[in-house]
Formats: sequence, structure tokens, C-alpha cells
Amino acid sequence: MFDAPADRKTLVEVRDLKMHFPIYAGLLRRHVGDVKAVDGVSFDIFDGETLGLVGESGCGKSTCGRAVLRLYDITAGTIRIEGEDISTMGQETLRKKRPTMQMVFQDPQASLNPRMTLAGIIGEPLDEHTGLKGSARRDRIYELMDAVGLNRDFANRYPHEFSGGQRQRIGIARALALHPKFIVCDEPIAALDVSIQAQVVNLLEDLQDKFGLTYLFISHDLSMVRHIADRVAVMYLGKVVEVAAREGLYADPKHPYTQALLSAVPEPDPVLHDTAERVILTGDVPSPSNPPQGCNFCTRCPQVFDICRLKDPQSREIEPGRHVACHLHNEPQAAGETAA
Amino acid sequence: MLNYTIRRLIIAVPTLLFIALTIFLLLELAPGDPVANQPLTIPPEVRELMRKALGLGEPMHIRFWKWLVQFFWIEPQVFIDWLTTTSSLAPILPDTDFFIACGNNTAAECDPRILSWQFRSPVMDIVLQRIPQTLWVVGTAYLVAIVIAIPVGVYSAYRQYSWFDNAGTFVTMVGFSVPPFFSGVLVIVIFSVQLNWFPSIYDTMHEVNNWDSFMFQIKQMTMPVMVLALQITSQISRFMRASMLDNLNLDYVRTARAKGMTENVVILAHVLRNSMIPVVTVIALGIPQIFGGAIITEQVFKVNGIGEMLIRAIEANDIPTVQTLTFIFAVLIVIFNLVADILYGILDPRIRYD
Amino acid sequence: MTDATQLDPANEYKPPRNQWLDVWDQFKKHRGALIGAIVFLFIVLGVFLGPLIWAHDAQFVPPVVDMIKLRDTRPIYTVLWESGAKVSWAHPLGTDNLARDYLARMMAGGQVSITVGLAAMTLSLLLGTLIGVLAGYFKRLDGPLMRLTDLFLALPLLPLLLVAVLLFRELLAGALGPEGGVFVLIVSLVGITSWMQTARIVRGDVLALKEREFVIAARSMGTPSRRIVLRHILPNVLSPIMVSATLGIATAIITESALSFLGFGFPPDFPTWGRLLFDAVDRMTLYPERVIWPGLAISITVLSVNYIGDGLRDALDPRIRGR
Amino acid sequence: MPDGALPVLDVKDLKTVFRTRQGEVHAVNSVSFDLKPGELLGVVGESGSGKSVTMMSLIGLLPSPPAEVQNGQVLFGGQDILKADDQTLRAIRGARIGFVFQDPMTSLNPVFTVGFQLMEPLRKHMGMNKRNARKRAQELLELVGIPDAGQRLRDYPHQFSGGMRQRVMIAIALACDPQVLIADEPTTALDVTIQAQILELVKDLRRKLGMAIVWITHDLGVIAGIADRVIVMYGGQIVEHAPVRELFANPQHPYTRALLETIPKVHGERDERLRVIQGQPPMLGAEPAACPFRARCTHRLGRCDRENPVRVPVGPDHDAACFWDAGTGGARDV
Amino acid sequence: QERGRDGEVKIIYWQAPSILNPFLSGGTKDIDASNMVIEPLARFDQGGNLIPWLVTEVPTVGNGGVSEDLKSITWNITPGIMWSDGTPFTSADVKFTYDYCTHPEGGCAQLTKFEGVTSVDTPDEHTVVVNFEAATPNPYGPFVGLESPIIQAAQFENCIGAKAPGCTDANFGPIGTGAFKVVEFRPNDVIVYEANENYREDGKPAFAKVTFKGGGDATAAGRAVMETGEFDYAWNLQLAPDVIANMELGGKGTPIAGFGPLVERIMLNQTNPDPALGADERSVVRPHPFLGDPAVYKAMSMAIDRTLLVEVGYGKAGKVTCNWVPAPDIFNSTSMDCSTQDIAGANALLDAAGYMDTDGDGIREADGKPMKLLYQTSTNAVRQDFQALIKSWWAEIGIDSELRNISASVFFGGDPGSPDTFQKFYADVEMYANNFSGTDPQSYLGNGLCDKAPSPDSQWQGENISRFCMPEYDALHAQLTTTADIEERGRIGRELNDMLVQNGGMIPLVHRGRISAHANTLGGVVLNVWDSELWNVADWYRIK
Ligand SMILES: Nc1ncnc2c1ncn2[C@@H]1O[C@H](COP(=O)(O)OP(=O)(O)OP(=O)(O)O)[C@@H](O)[C@H]1O
Ligand SMILES: Nc1ncnc2c1ncn2[C@@H]1O[C@H](COP(=O)(O)OP(=O)(O)OP(=O)(O)O)[C@@H](O)[C@H]1O
Ligand SMILES: [Mg+2]
Ligand SMILES: [Mg+2]
Repeated sequence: MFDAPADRKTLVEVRDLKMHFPIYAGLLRRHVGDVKAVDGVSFDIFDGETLGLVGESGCGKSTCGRAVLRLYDITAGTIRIEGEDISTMGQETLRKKRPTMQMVFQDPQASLNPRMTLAGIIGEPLDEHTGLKGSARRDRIYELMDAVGLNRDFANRYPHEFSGGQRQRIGIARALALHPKFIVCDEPIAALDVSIQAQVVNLLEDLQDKFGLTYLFISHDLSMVRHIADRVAVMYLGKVVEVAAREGLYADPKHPYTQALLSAVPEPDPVLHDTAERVILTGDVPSPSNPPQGCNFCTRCPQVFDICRLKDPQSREIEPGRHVACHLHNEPQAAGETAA
Repeated sequence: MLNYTIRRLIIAVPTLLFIALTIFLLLELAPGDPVANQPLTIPPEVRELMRKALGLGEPMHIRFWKWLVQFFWIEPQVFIDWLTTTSSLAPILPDTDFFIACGNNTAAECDPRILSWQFRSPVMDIVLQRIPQTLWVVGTAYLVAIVIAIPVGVYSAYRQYSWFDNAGTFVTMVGFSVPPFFSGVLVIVIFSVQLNWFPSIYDTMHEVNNWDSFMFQIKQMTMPVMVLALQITSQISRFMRASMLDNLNLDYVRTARAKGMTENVVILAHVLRNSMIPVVTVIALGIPQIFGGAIITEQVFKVNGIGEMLIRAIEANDIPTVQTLTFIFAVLIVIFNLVADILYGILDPRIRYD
Repeated sequence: MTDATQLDPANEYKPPRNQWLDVWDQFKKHRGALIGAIVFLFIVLGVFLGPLIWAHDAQFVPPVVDMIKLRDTRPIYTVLWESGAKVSWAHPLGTDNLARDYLARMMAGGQVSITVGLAAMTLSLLLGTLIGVLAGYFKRLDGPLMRLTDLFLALPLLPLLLVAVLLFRELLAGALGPEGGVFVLIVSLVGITSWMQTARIVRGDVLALKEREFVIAARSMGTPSRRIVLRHILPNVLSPIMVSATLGIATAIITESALSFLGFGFPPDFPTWGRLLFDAVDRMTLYPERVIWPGLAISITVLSVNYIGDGLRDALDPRIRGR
Repeated sequence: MPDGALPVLDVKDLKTVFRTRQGEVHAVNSVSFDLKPGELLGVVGESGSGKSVTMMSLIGLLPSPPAEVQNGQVLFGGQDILKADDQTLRAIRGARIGFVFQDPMTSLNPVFTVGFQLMEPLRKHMGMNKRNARKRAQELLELVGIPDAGQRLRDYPHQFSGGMRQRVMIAIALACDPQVLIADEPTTALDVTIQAQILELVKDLRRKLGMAIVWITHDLGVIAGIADRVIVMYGGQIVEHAPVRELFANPQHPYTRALLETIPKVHGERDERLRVIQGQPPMLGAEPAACPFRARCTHRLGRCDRENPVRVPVGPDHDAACFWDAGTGGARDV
Repeated sequence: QERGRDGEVKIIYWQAPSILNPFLSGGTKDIDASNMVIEPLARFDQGGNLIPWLVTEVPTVGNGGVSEDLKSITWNITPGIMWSDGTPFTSADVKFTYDYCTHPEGGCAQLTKFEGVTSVDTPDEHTVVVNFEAATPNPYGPFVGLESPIIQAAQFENCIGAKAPGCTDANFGPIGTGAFKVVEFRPNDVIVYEANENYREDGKPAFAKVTFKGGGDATAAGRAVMETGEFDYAWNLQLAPDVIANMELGGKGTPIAGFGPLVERIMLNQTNPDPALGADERSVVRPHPFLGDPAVYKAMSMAIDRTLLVEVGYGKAGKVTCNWVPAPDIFNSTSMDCSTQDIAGANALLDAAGYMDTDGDGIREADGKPMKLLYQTSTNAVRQDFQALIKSWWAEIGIDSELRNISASVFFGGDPGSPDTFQKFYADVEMYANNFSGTDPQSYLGNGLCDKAPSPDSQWQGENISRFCMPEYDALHAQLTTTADIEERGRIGRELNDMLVQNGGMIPLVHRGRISAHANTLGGVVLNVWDSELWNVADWYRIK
């Protein structure tokens, strides 16, 4: 049931990644605190797999995705891609490394420059990193358009002339232009209609098969993640609370937050809906600039107990390939007692 | 908020010093001299003596330092003395006597004030003398303009592209583009020369102490206020309109309508309140202009306020006066910039300054 | 591939076309803007090409005898209500007190006023955009540049403008001739003193744009800052810039006329609309046409430019264009 | 489900057109439905299918111009409110029909306190004085589950989180005990956990207050959870209408079927591949002369290009607008 | 008749007075405003005749008031004159005035009035003796005329020298002997005077109060008197003739004109202004490439239609003149005529002198170089009209001119650092107006002396702007300084005038008068160009 990761090559290795945005306040604009958007996140992504990253809005998913690509100057931690540490790399060296890692964005409208043609958009990475010129460049653009299923006739059109799904294809084509190994998909389907979401997800899967891509798939749509991801990481307030292979996670969520999250997803079946028992969380996500003491989830956790308010739980591998950061699972026997 | 204000005030100090230096240097470098306007019959040697008597012999940095001391140390003393002894607040304040006047029969120790080269008298005294006119005329114009501009802007936006809006746009544009030296003379020709309704020359000595004198004051203010208000109205109503348009299509307006509020409440309470936020800051930022006077209008109607004082000082190369006035404007601008920002914070609960 | 059938015959796409054509299409639909543009074009053409047809020298004073005869001619339309008026077909708008042709002076004045407007606007835009983009894009420059902007905002402009005219006029007049000197001076002063609003708006937009995903996308593929600014940021701040631009023209024309009034503008014999208006004010009741024409010219130019600005704002805004 | 009762809201043949610079947009075409007392009617459909426009047309919230309600009848309490004057409409809005909008972030006026905005309809429609209104407002906030309600009345919207703002919106809509509550995608902008909270809240309130609700969404999961009856909209028309279980169990219109198939599930079997509906949603332009779904339809018939199907009964309390018969797999003869 | 019976009179000056101490400001507006209060011992009437004011008679050699050797003059103060504060006016005040103005640190604007004075003695309370260094045929400088009034010693005692500017109260409200006293002074704005109850003449002034408003422009001032009737007297309406004529139609007031010695002229540079010359030589070395040739400057003068200039620029306020010193009459030369334009004659003159247009571009050449002039003046609408006209006339005689105008404050500013002052004269010709105060042109005629030419050595100071230099002229002027007889002085003066004009020092254009306007209800106004316009304000009254 659990994919044994041992035989697979680790492509991306993130250790204790922190991304804090400073807050300045007071008379002298002193540094008074941080928005701890990502606060000590570790995970691995294996070559050719899809890691889903889920969590509520504002929990730091996008920040994490961007930090992994070093679009931010990270606060702490290491990021290795193909074994190479990029966490402290200079901008120029990083630029050379960019072709291997690319990104697809949430809002297909916002991620395309409204004033560039499709060819211009897809051609931009080619201009930056390859010497392709003239017809070679054009051919490559056509090739990419074919790959994502865009008609070659569209090359001279502007983004606003496309539908949402088509725009997302453009974004994907752009990400593919440089033969990347690793693509961060930051909620690539969130802005799309249900009927279109499926088209894009299928395309991503096709491309993964074809080019052997590795995805970090960020989403808050648990059902979509379940469909596309091999393994899933659940984030809450800047921390990863649970990492597990897909089947295990959906069948048997360990962390109370994961459980709540899963049960909150409305089931598109009235019969199931009426029978399912659900965990309704109360309250809101605390602010990342002022996280609660102890476990971040303690303010909303239905199974909270004393230690949660004092100590931040460490992530533990409770089963092979399955990491949970929860006091319930810290000492299996104690957890058992509480849960019982 | 308090923190923010203090911080802004602290930042303002170097800004103002820099401005003072800029103004000083600019004026120092300017050609021409204070005795240039004297008749040609005065021979050059005498001019040279006159120039020396004005203190032009000293090096620049010394004069800058002197001016700084005068502006920041001596003039405030005079002001405090005035507050505690002469002003209407005097009875409740303890008398002070910080300032030691120079001039007649004094000892060696005295505080030199900033003296105008034209008047040979303290610039600040003249400024105080000029402020009432400016406040009366420019201030009234500003008020009138606000009172007219806001409804006009609101209605124009509410009925965008209606005939009212189009006519409003036309009138405001004309108002914006007709220079006051023309509109001023035009109203004089119509209302003073032809109709004989209003005086064409403002009486700065006029004191309001009864109904008749108040009516006269209104009469003599009417034309300059008209001319100025036309311009200011044009600008504010444009801002108002734009701001209303920005707000009219927002979701909360629909919410208000869905609650069954009448159009009046929707527009005048919900939309207007939001639209006023940027407009209020525009208005606040315009207030230094009141003190700066409306140079052209003051000149056309001989209101002889601060603006007129400045332009005459520039013409006469009266550097101490120009320096002082310009610097006062700078201080006002800095202050009202701050006021505008604070107002913004007060009006818009989303803004938090810390 | 499942997506091959994506091309949907039901969606008729327009043939590929230039972005600016869309802007133009939208612009055309704004009636006020279109009329404004036509009027403005008409004024510009009239003022710059008019002299080719109406080949009178604006500065030309006819020889003595003619001058006495020709001076203070009324515009020809005056005969409509005043049969005895002194009119001449040779001077459709009449002449001034030195018998200079008023139509020619209006055209010459317009050339200056409009050139001043355009040039000052361009300068202020360049400065405002440059500073706005730098401040918005490069975090390190933001503080200093915004302080600079605040500083300029805190400088009392009109007094300094007047002082600066005093200061540099003769210097520049020496180098470029009296008209050239004043031209450069007014243009640079209006430009230098009016860029702050543009800079603030541009900075705000750049700050927002910088976080927009397409800019992050460009960064994620390793496009260097310089090219990000040129390719992605600048084209997208165009619309607020254009709007400030149209306002800038109007302000510059008006500022020039105010300076003329205060005696700090162009030399008195050099026609500009503001100067013509100012000179004619004394004789307003005798020769109303001499105030009406330049006054109208300024107002209509400002008005048309304002409408163009309205239209451009709509046309350049993709949200509106999309609708 | 109170069957057979007279509908509180009866919409017949509603038709709304936008006159834009690009020409007319027929956003709502001959939409008819009714709403029974105490019932929750779900409305689903993809973006742009005319859900919001339909609901806003009902009570005259569309800006006119460009919108124009061209045809139809909306019977509310026996009165055709499309023909009612502004005053009557205003008396209905907020008092007898409450509205909750999609985006909680922008739907509240940022410069007024939540209390003020909550008290506004109370004072207008119920004629309450300030004190009573405040008391009632506090009760309402408590009702929608906002802790420390008395204190929070004095807060501004930006001091509330998204979920709380949405609760405030609901409180405002409920303020005057409306007979009908129209909720236009009230949870789309929210997180699943918060959405779950709101859904629970609505179910709860419905039980307590017993009003009829129209719930717009494009999430079939939400519909499955709370609706009694469902209408499915596509291209400005209602293509199918059925009780909720019937719809999920026995969808008749090809669009509904496709829609149900595309949705991945969190529980149960995981499909290897997602099913897709090919193509793009239609552009709403001129009045449709043919079936709006035909271009994406897997069961397209020749007739679909020539005629726009009308809704026909296909089961008990179940109708669909399609020429294709799901039961037989062939053409339906209508 | 009762003093102050006519109530209030309102005067408007479009230049506002900024100080009421004429010794600290040379501006006409300030001097005029102060002259309502402080007065000289003797002054000039409208005909330019010296009349006693605070003295019993005008001292002359004839009546023994002026010493035979012309080295001293004795004034006898009319007894009984009081300051407005009630104290007696004495010779000590007169002497104090002298001390005040001649204090080296005072920067007195009227210092020239006391040039050559060695001392002022006061043998008794009513006698003042002014002693001169050398024989002074015209001893009527000190204490005579509007620029040399007497201030009260008691008031200014502590304000001498460097302290002068600090005495704001005194400078803003001098105590005087005049018909009015200052009630309130607002610099650059308004002055309110009221009748001086200690004034020496009974029943005068007729007005109890004077409001003296300043600021604005000449048009507005004219309008306020002639069109709206808000004011009674408007000073110096420098407006185009048709504008004034139109205002007169308003029917509320009347313009009045008077002529002093003010002449609008074109100065011809006698030195070479070529920029190629260095700073030490430009406009210093002689001669000018062609302006020194009589044919050239005569032709240039003949080409000008002065009648038209007058009509265009000044109307009633201007007269054609060919003279540098057109007034008083006795100094006005009649030997030249220039009232008609003669383009043909001018062309013939140039042809005869060999200046031909060899290359057919319409411009004559001198020594192979085209005759091009840089023609500068101050920025002023009328001057620019003149420039345009004259340029077109000179073009007709084949002389090209480039026009330049410089803002007045720089042009007349005298800043040695600026290249654009009229003294530096970095141009071929320049146009401005000048005059002299009082009625005697001796020192004014001195502006044609060789050693008065501005140069770098003198920091460009010196009043011989055209750098005219003729030994004969210098000699004749020396003769003037020792001649006392007025007829003889007149003859020499006229000869000096002719000599300078005919030898190319300048081209006089227009004898400019001054136009003021008074309300039709204001009586007693006598426009006086030799003294303050308000000289007889004590005699003004309201016509009922
Ligand atoms: N540049 C920034 N400066 C300060 N705070 C930031 C910045 N970017 C993000 N944050 C904060 O970091 C936290 C995490 O933001 P992030 O965008 O990563 O969340 P997310 O999980 O992607 O949410 P969503 O689902 O809404 O996209 C938020 O509280 C956000 O306000
Ligand atoms: N003001 C308007 N002018 C022109 N067309 C409009 C306007 N408002 C809406 N429409 C059109 O009406 C159609 C229906 O829009 P509507 O908002 O009802 O869709 P919806 O089903 O609510 O979609 P969503 O799920 O995105 O809210 C759309 O095609 C839209 O383009
Ligand atoms: Mg995100
Ligand atoms: Mg909607």
C-alpha cells in the first residue's frame, strides 16, 4: 500500500525551509516580528512523481512553492534540486539553473502578460536561455503549442482572446519550453470552471507521462489532489502537518487537521452526504504573524489536549513514507489512550 | 497612529532643512539685486552703498545660518511674546518677554529679526498683516468650491454621460482652462463697470463690525471668490466624480441596494462616504494653497494677500521675504501632507498606521 | 491526445490583429474621445500646417502707411451686426494694434502653446515613469526615491518656479535665444515640477504589477530585471501614464499662460495663446474677439485633450475593453 | 419537504438582456422556476451560465442600463414584482427577500461598522429605534455564530475574517426574517473548512427559521449536501430540474450527466483518468436559436442545430430541455 | 473754511509703496507717498519753477541767499511751522536730515542730492546754510524737490546709519510737516492718512482722510478712476492710447498728461560688442565696426517714423523728440528736425557712404560683413512693439537687426556678473528711457563724458552708456559747471545735447510724458512732472 521510496531517486529535497516576511513597526521602523508564512517545512519529491500540497488559504502553500524555486530569498533551510543546493545560490548561477525548474500559476489571466502575443509569451524563455532564432525558434514554439493542444493559428493572439482553459495551456507551454524536470503548479486549476479543470488536469498528466516531469502540485481542492498526486503533503499555518502517500492519506488520515479537511469536502452525492459523519472545525486560521503557542492547530483542534498548547509537535515518520506532526502520534500508546 | 505621526514629524525635520537649503541656494544664485527696481537716476555708487546696507556683503553660509537662527529661534520667541501679551489669548497666558527688540535705543544684545529688503521691517509682521485677506478670500473660495463641487461631482458620476455630466464636464474644463487674469477682468467688466454691483478693488482695511459692513465685505469678496471658486470647483468636482465612479460599481453598493435602502441612502451614505476618502485628502492637500494665496487672482482684484506679497517680493528681489514665505509654504505643505495622511487613516478604517 | 479537439468551431475568433487596433476600436466607441481627438487633431493641424496655407508672418508689421490703415481691423464676421466695422478679407480674424494678422498670430501662438504642452508633458512623463518604475521595482531605491518625491511635493512650486525663471532665463536665453531659452525653461520647469503624481501612480502600479503572476513567471524563467521592466512592467503601466499625459498637456498650457501674466513667460512680442489672451484683456470691451479666440483655443484644447484622456483610459483598460 | 404548498416565489419566462457596446447579450432566456415555502432550491451551472443575473433580475438589482428585463413574471406573495415600482421593490428587498453575495471581502461597506450595516435594514424595514436595532443586531450575530457579538458590532469589516464576513452577510440577509433568502455562491470564495461551517450554519438556520432558500453554486458537492430540489443552468437557460436525489441518481440532460462525471471524488473509487466535457462554454450573444450545449454534446442530434429544446417532463417532478432521451438513448419525440 | 470738510479722497498707485522713508528707497511710489507727509524746503511747480515751500523765499545770488563764489546757500525757514506732533520745525531737523542721509552705513538712496556738500550749518533755529566744496552754480540740490524732504530729528535720532532699517515705526510712519499724517501703513498695500491738524495753512487740506491703495496694474487703476469711479486719482497710467481713450468713455474721470525730461531713446554702442573679444575688451575697445559712421546713424535715425511710434506707444503721453534733454524748455534744442520719416533719404545716405548690398540678400555690407545689429531692450510690451516697428524700418534701409529683450530687473539690475545689464551693453544698440530729477540737467549731461563710460575697471559702473567720447564735449561740459547764468546754461546745455545726438551717441525717439487720471469730482489737481504728483494735495478738494 505504501510506495516504498527507497528505490526512487530524490529530485527535490527540502529541509527545514523557512520563509519569514519581516514586519516593521514603531517609531524607528524596528523589526518587530515576522509573518511566518513558511516555518520549517521539510519534504522530498521523487523523480517523476507528483507531490500534492494542500491546505487552507493563507497557510503558506504559494510561498512554499515559490521559495522552493528560489523566487524569494529564503530565511533558512536548504533546498536541493538534483542534489545541488540552490538555497544560497547567487542570482546569476540560479538563472542558469532556471530551465530545470519551472512554475505554472493559479490565475491563467494574471500569469500572462496581457500585452504579449502567445508566441511572445512562449518564446520568452527560449530567448532567455536558448540561442534559438528565426524558424528554429518558431518551430519550437509550434511544437510546444502542439504539445499542449493549442492550434498553431493562435500564435499571434493575445491572452484576452483565449478562454481560461486555453490560457492555462499557454502557461503550461511556457513552463515546458526549456525541458524542465521539475514544475511547481501553484493552484493551476483553482480559477477554472469544473468542466475545464478536468481538461487541464488531464493535460498535466499526459505531459508528465510524456516528458517524465516531476510536479509539486499545490491546491486546496482535495479531490483534485487525490486524482493527480502520488503523495500528499498537508500544510497548516506554515507547517507541514502530514505527508503521506495518496491512498493512505485519503483512506486513513492521521492528523486531526487532515481528517477535518477531508470531511469538510462536500460529497457530490446526496446519499453519501447524508450518511457521512463530519468533523466541523470551529474558528478561523490564526494569523501567521502571531501563531499560537504550542501546536499551531491547537486553537481549532477537536482532539486538543494539554501538551498541544505547550509544545510544538515534531514531525515523525509513523509509518514508512508517512510523516505526521501531532502529539497524538508522538507516542503511539499515549495517542491511543487519548483517541480511545 | 501616534507613533506614525511622530515618525512622520521626525522625518519632516531633515526634509524641511533640505528644503530651506534648496530655497536659500536657489535664491542666492539668482541674478538681479534688490536695488534693481530703484530709478535709474540713482547712480551706481549709491546703489552699492544701499546694497551693503542690506547686509549683502556677508558670505552665503553665514547668512544661511543667521536666517536659520532667525527663523527657528528668534521668530518663535516673537510669536510667543505676541501670543502672551497682545493676542486675544493674552489674558489667560502668563506674560513672556523672550524677545529683545533691536532698533531704537537698545543695548548691544538684541535679537535681529528677519527684515525685508523692501520694507526694512520684519517679514513676519507683514505676513501676519496679510493673512486675514488671504483667508477671507481664498478660504471662502475654497469652502464655496467644496460645497459646490461635491454635489456636482456626485451627481455627474451617478448619471455618468448624462447631459448633466457632459455639461458639467464642459463647464469644469472651461473653468479649469480659463486663466483667472481673464475671468477676473471679465467679471470686473461685467459686474463692476457695466452693472456697478461690486467694487473692482478690494478694500483690505475694511473691518467687519456690523451688518452693513458685513454686507460690504460679502460684496467685495464676491468677484474674487467667484473667479477662484470656479477653478477650485473644477478640480475638486473632477476628483469627486472619478472617485464616485470608482466606487459605484463595487459590490457593497449592490449589498446596500439588496438591503432595500433608498437610492439616496445608497449614494449619499454608502458610496459618498467611501468616495470622500481620497477627495478629503485632495482637499486637505489643497489647504496650503489657501495660505499661499492665489497669486493671479489676488493681483487682479488687489486683494494684496500672501500671494501678492510673494510675487512683489520676487519682483523686487527681496530675498529674505521670498525665503521666509517659501519656507512657510513648505512647512504648511509638509504639515498638511501629514494631516492628509492621518485623515486618510481616520476616514478609512482599513488603513492602520503604526 | 484528448485535447486535440479543443478547437471549437462554435467559438469564432477574430483574425489576429494589433493590440493597438483594439485600443483604437475601443477608443472610437467613446464618442467624446473621438470628437476630442478630431478636434485636437484639427487644432494641431490648423496650427502647424495652417501657416502653409495662410502664409502670413505673425510678427510682420506692415510699413507705416499700411499699418495705420490696417491696424485694429475687426474680424470679418463683425459686419453681421455692425455694418460700418473696419474689416478686411485679407485678415479674416482682424489685426492687432500693430496691424499684425491675428489669424497668423493665433496659429503661431498655438504652435508654441501646444509644443510647450506636449514637450512639458513628455518630460514629466519620462521623469515620473522612470522614478516610479525604479522606486516600485527596486526595493532598495524605493525609500530614497519616494523621499525625493515627497521632497518635491513639499517644495512650494510656484514660488520656486518663478525664482527659477529669474535664475536661468537669461542664461538659457543667451544660449538658445530668448524664445528658445524660455521654451526650454518653461518646458523643463513644468516638467520637473509635475512628475511627482505620475511617479506615485506608476510606483503604485509597479508595486502591484511586480506581484502579479506574469512578472513572477518571468522571474521564474530567469528573465533579468532590466528586461522584466521593459517587457512586462512598462507596457502595463501605460494606461495611467497616458491619463497623466493628457492632464499634463493641459496643465502645461495653462501654466505657460499664468507665467506670461506674471511677466515670467515668453517675451512680450512672441505670441502664445496665453500671451495673446493676456495682451488683449486691456482692450476686452473694444475688441472682444481678441480675448475670445485665444481663450476659446485654450479651453477647447484642454477640453479635447481631457476627453481624449477619458477615452484612452477606457480604451487602455483591458477590463473595459473586454466588455 | 412541504409538498404541494403554494410557491412563495414563482418565476415565469424570465428574460434578461444586456445592451453592450458589442451588441446584445441574452444572459437569461425564458427561465421559469418556482420556490416553495421552506424549501432549498439549488442552482448549479458553470460560470457565466446566467445564475446570478437570473436572481438579480428578480428583484431589480441589475444596473439598468445596460441590463433590461424584457419579459417574464415574478410572482412574490401574489404580486408581480417585475412590474412593481421602486418603492415596493425596496420594501421587499432586504425585508422579505434577503440576498447573500459571493464575495464576502467586498460585499460589505469598508467604512461602516458591521453593527451599522446590520442595523440599517432593521431600522428601515422594521422601524426599530437604535437601541432595539442594536439588540436585534447582536442577536443576529449570535445566531450566525459570531462569538462576543456585542463587542464585534463595533468592528469594521476588515477586522473580520472571510468566513466571519460571510456570516455577517448572512445575518444582514436574515435581519428582517425574510420569506426568501437568495444566496449567490456564498461559499465559493471560502476554504473548505469554512465552507463546511457555513453550510452547517445554513442548515441549522433553516431548521430554526424555516425560510425558503435559493442557493446558487457551481459545486455539485454543496448542492448534494443541502438542496431539496436542483435546477441546472447552461447558457442562460434551465436545462434540467429535479429533486436532488433524483438528479444525482438519474440525470437526464447530457450536460448534467457530463458534469457529474467530471467531478473527482475524495472518497470511494478513484478514476484513472478524469472525464472531460470538451470545448468551451458558449458565448451569450443573440437569442439562441439552437441548443446552447450542442457544440459540446456527445449525443448531438440534427435537430439540435435548428431548434432550442424546451423543458419537458422526464419523470416525477423532473424535467429536462433535451431532444435526446437518456432512457432510450435515442431522440425524444416532443 | 473748515479743514477736512470734504471727507475722504482715494488715491490708487499700481505700484504699491513699500516704505515711507524716501532715504531708504528711491522708488517714485515710495517717495510720492511720503511726500504727503514730509516736505522739502523748496520744490518745483508744474512749470519747473522753483518755489519756496518751508522757507520764506528761494535764495539766489540776487537776493543774497547764494554766496557770490557759489559755494554756499542760505535758507530761511518760515517761522511757525510745526511738525504734525506739535513740535516746532527747526533748522536742526534740516541738519539732521543731512547727517542721516550722508552716514556712510546708511545706504541712503538720495545720497547724490548731497554730493559736493561739505557741511550744513545752523546759525539759528530758522537759518540753514549749506556749504559746498566747489563753486556750485546750481545749489538747489539738497533739501529741494521730492527726493530731499526733511525728516524729524527727534523721531529718527536713534535710527542713523546701520540702525536705519530697524526703525520700522519711523520708516513706516514718519512725522512730517505736510498736510497729512500717516495713520496706518501696510507695506505694499494701503496707507491711510488723515489731515494734519498742525498744518500751517488754515482750512487745508480739504480732505480729512486719504486712502492710498497700491498694487495691481495700470489698467485696473485707470478703470477704477475712469470707469467705476471707485477711486479719485490714479497715478502713471502706462497704457496704450486707445485703451486710455476707451476708459475715458466711462465718464467718471479724466486723464491728464504732463511732460518732464523723460526720453525714450536708442543708445548706439560706440565700442565693439563683438563676443569674440574677451571680457576685458568687449564693449570697451573702440570703435564699433560701423556705428561710428555718421552716415549710418543718421540714416538709422531718418528711417524711424517717430510720429507713428508716439501714436502706437504713447498717444497723448508722448511727443516726437530729437533731443536728449527735451525739457525744461530752456534746455530743449530746436536745431534738429526728425518728425518725418525719410527712408529714401536714408538709403541715399548709405549708398553715398558706400554701404552697398553686394550679395543681394537685402542687407548692406560694411567692410564685406553684413550690417547686422543686436538690438536689446527691457521686457515691456510697448518696447517690444517699438522693436518690431524699428526693425522693419531698418530692414528697409538694408540694416538687419536681431531683437532681444531682457527682464527689467536684470537689464537695469546693474549686477556686474550679469552679461545682460544695460551698462555692459553687450549689444549694438539698446533702447530704454531715462531722465533726471529736478530741472537742472548738468549732471545728466555729464553722462556723455568720456570718463563716465562703464568698463570692467569700474565694475561696469558709470552712466555714459553709449561710451560716447569727444574732447570737445568734455570741455564744453566743464564750462557748464562753472556757469551760473541761467540763459547761458541753457545755451550750453542745448549745444551739449546737439553735440551728443549729432555725433551718434543716441537716437532719441519719444519724449515721454506721464498720464495720470483723476475723478471728475476731484478739484485742484495740477499734474507736476518736476516734483511729486501729489505735491499740492493740500489744495485738492471735492467738486460738489
Ligand atoms: N510578500 C509578502 N509579504 C508579507 N507577507 C506575505 C507575503 N506573501 C505572503 N505573505 C503572507 O504569507 C502567508 C501565506 O501566504 P501564501 O500566499 O503562501 O498562502 P497560500 O497558502 O498560497 O494561500 P492561497 O490559497 O490564498 O493562495 C499569508 O498570511 C500571507 O499574507
Ligand atoms: N453588466 C453586464 N453587461 C454585459 N453582460 C453581462 C453583464 N453582467 C453579466 N453579463 C453576462 O451575463 C451572463 C451571465 O452572467 P452571470 O453573472 O449570471 O453568470 P453566473 O452564472 O452567475 O456565473 P458565475 O458563476 O461566474 O457567477 C454572462 O455571460 C455575463 O457575461
Ligand atoms: Mg496561494
Ligand atoms: Mg454569479
